[in-house]
Amino acid sequence: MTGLTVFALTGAALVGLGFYGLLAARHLLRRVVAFNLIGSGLFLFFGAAGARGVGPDPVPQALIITGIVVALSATALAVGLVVVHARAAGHAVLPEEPEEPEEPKDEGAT
Amino acid sequence: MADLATIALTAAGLFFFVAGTVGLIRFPDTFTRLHALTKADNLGLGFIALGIALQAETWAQVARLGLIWALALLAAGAMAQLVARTALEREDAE
Amino acid sequence: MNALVAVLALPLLGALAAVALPPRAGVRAALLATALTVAATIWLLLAVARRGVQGVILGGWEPPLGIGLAADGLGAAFIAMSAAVMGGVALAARQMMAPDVVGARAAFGFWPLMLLLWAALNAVFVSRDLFNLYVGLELLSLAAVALVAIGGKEAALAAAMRYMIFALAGSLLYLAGVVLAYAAHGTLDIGLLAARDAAPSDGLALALMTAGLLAKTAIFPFHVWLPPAHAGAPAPASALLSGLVPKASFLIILRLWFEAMPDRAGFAALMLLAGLGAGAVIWGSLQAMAQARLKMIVAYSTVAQLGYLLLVFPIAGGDGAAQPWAAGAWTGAMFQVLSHALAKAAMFLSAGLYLAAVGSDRLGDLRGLARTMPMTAFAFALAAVTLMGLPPSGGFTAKYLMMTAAFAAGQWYWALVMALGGLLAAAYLYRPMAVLFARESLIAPRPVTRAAQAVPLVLAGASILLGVFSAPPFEFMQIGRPDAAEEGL
Amino acid sequence: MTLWLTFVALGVLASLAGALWRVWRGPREADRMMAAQLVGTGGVGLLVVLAPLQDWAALDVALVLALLAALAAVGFVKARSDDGAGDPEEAPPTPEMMRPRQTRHDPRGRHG
Amino acid sequence: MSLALDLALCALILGVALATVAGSGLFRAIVFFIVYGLLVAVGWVRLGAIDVALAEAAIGAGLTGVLLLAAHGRLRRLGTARDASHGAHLLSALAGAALAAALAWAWFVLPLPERPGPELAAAMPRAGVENPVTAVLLNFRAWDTLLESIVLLAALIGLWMLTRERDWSGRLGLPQHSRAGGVLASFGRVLPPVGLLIGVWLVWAGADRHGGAFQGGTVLAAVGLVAAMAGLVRPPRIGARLWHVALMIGPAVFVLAGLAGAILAGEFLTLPPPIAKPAILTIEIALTASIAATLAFLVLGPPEEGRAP
Repeated sequence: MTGLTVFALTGAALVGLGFYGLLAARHLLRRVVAFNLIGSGLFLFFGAAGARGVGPDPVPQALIITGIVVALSATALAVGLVVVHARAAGHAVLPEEPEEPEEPKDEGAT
Repeated sequence: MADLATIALTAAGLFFFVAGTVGLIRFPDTFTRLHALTKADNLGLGFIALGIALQAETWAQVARLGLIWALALLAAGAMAQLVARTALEREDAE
Repeated sequence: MNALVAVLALPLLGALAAVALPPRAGVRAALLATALTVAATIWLLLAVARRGVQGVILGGWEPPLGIGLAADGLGAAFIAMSAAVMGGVALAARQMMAPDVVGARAAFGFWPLMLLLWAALNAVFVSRDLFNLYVGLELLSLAAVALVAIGGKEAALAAAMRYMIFALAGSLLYLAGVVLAYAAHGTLDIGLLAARDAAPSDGLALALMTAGLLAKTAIFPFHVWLPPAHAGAPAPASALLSGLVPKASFLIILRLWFEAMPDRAGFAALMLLAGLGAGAVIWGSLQAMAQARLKMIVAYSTVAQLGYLLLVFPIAGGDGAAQPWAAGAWTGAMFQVLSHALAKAAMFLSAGLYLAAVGSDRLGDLRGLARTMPMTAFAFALAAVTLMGLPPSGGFTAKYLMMTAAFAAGQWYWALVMALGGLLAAAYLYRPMAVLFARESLIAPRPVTRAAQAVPLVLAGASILLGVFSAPPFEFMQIGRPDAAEEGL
Repeated sequence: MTLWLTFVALGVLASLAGALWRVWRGPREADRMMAAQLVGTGGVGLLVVLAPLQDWAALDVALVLALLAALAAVGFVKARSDDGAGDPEEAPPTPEMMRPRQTRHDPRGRHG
Repeated sequence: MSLALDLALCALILGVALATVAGSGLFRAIVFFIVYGLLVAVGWVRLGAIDVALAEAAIGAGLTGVLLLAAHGRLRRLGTARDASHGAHLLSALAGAALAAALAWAWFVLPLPERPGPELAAAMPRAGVENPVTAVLLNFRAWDTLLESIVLLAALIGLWMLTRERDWSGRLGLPQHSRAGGVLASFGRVLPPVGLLIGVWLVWAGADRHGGAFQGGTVLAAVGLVAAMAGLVRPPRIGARLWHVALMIGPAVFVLAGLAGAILAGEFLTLPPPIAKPAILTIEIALTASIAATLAFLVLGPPEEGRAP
């Protein structure tokens, strides 16, 4: 067992844990957190895979940095959505079945 | 000689870290814990940084260590005040 | 300089200008960028038709180090599809998304988001790099979610939230597959991946990527987010979301199964994909029949119509790729993509015009509108012809090609699903048509200009013309295809 | 030296684990936040120890951590104020705040 | 001994992640997640990926934490911060376990592939920078990075679309205030100059050592946030032209440089080796400005009135 294996398996476990959280959690903020766990677990796995062989491969590192920034962008939008959704709906969970959007009254009113 | 000093200093640093943690776990309420914590971990980080500075290869590294400690001191001091005030204002046990 | 670069850079620059300039100038810049991108698309089509596949090695760095882009016939056809829909939507949005109609907020956000969506679509259509596709997909998803949320109402926000969760989960599953592919092969380039020896982890990588992309394409049973999201957005946004966005993730599935890892595609997996597609066709159609609002009917119809696309996998994928019928089935599915995009955009824009006219899209409130808005009703009817797969529409060409190939491949059951889907489409589209063409009308509609009504008509007409003149696009889409058809239609 | 520094790193990690117990237990939000601050300082310490072991560039990471550790705490203090944008030092002590509570001891011996 | 360190670190990371997902209480989950980001940053140092560690420390442990804490505060004021019980435990647990097991299996069967090593070695002298990670980000795979900077912008526009109509003309985020001369205000005065230096230095050093536009930009965003939260600077309104230009200047310079490369050197995003270094630095400076502004605005959130009526 090498250090890389430790990190790769940790990454795999984090992905599983995060996926469980994404599916099982009902509070939307928790789902956002779980999404971040999956992402960083995946990156750890990738980082460990890229560190195999002679000398670290810079390509995975660059991809991971891109991935971290993309994940932050998605997190920021998702968190904003959680808050405005909670403000409009009065709760921060999604109903099990998607409801039909209410009629957009007077969308075209001038 | 430098190695011996490093060992002694980092040992001291580790001691303060552990002491801070013990305080965090054992002390009975928020404010005593806060007190123990800020003192201990600032000292802990200080000693460790000092010990590592003796191993440094360039002055830039020493300067960076100093900056790290200064930042940690500043942040810990200010935050202890503010977090304590926040805790004072409300009872928020979940 | 190259037409391919132009169709990527122009919408990006337009979006940036729309952010930086004051509101009025921003809209003008966005419209200018739209016109220029449409022109660049025509330039690209001509270049591909004359000189074959148009490639770019970005920065001059060859893969595996750098990223390669290529517009083959398929990619260029998809780019043309987005240009057609985007052009129409931009014209419609000048009125529908004006500040005095939707408020300063939505009027500011729509244009940069539309252009970013366009740039992301074009980037995905031509990228040959799995990770670059991931970044492109994320840009697409964030812009799409934002376009749903632009509606601002509680239901639209809930729909955007649900969409976001599916999109995020889908991206991560896809990314997991990408990570495994790079870790096993040391390259992300689709062409290089196909040339490398198979690794034991490839099956898992392909499964993860496909699962993630299916969630993003809203394939049954991952479709629950789509109808409320597409129905909850403003009509021009719905047209983009329903007509174009799912096609990007579908195209990646196609590239994975037909180009990157064709030899890892087992028959059972191909059948499973088609089974999901058949489920989507039937379930989406049945749900569409149960809806009371026009936009919801049109949105559920998208679920059904996307299902057809997956039927192509067992007919033309795996070992079937070498068979004579494969090209017909494959091209048929592409006709389905193109004609659905045009027809669906026309339908949502028509629905938007009805909303503008009577303030509602409940079927009961739309009675007799064909008398006061004949052009719009005609556009809706033409689009419906395409979705039902009646001749001479593009939808007919699509289903004809796929059904004959299904019979040739001995997989008659998929042909049955297609026929059933056509009947169900006729059933769920009959209700809105009967209402629109009813003799009496209840509400006096607000006037809608002819110019606004012309846009959906042109789009719907294009979806019919795609069937009338189907030979040139058929041949065009064979350009750069690994197993191109020997003969034309 | 390497062995000793690894031992110190392990010791710091162990003390972090102790702090994590306080994050778990709370009971107040302030307790959790303070414990997280200690973990932050500990993480900085850990990176400082790793610097000679592995790569002196670890100091840059430590520097960024030390800088941004404060951001989370500021965020907490802000989010915890009445309107989400205030400062705990702004409001004069309210009668409710002055009310004695069990087992409370203000280390500074004053309330503001 | 070194393995013991990795094992202990990973055990802590896993424990913290477990506490994040499984523990009750939303606030607890968020604090654990902040700690998690910090430990993962240490993990990246152990893996020898300093650039990633910098990004994770700045983003994972820093900005994401503030974002979540602020959201928690907002939800609490809306009365919606109460944790909801988990649903569909068993199925979700099975799915998660299957995914983890599949990835773990994949680790042991992954072949060691031929990597773009020779190509990389041959290309580095022409890349314009010494740090291979920066070379990949800003030269070899510049298209990824360009799209990524656009993703940030798309997220911000999306976030702004969540503004209530009546708040649209207001300043970004909540109207921040603090006690003049108080601890928070003085802290907000002392920290920014130091942070500014560190941020600029990270961008500068990114070319040849470690760091880069994203790490530096994140630190600068954090500095701006501290100053804003301490009430020292007021966030702008949507529509403040100068700030809109700041948001798009990075991607715009990037696209235009790419087009210039296409015209001068043949392919989109080409940086001719003689001018590669100044070109990369120019792009990085513009990108840093855009990233810093975008990230700071993302964390501040859409304009909101202070107290809900």
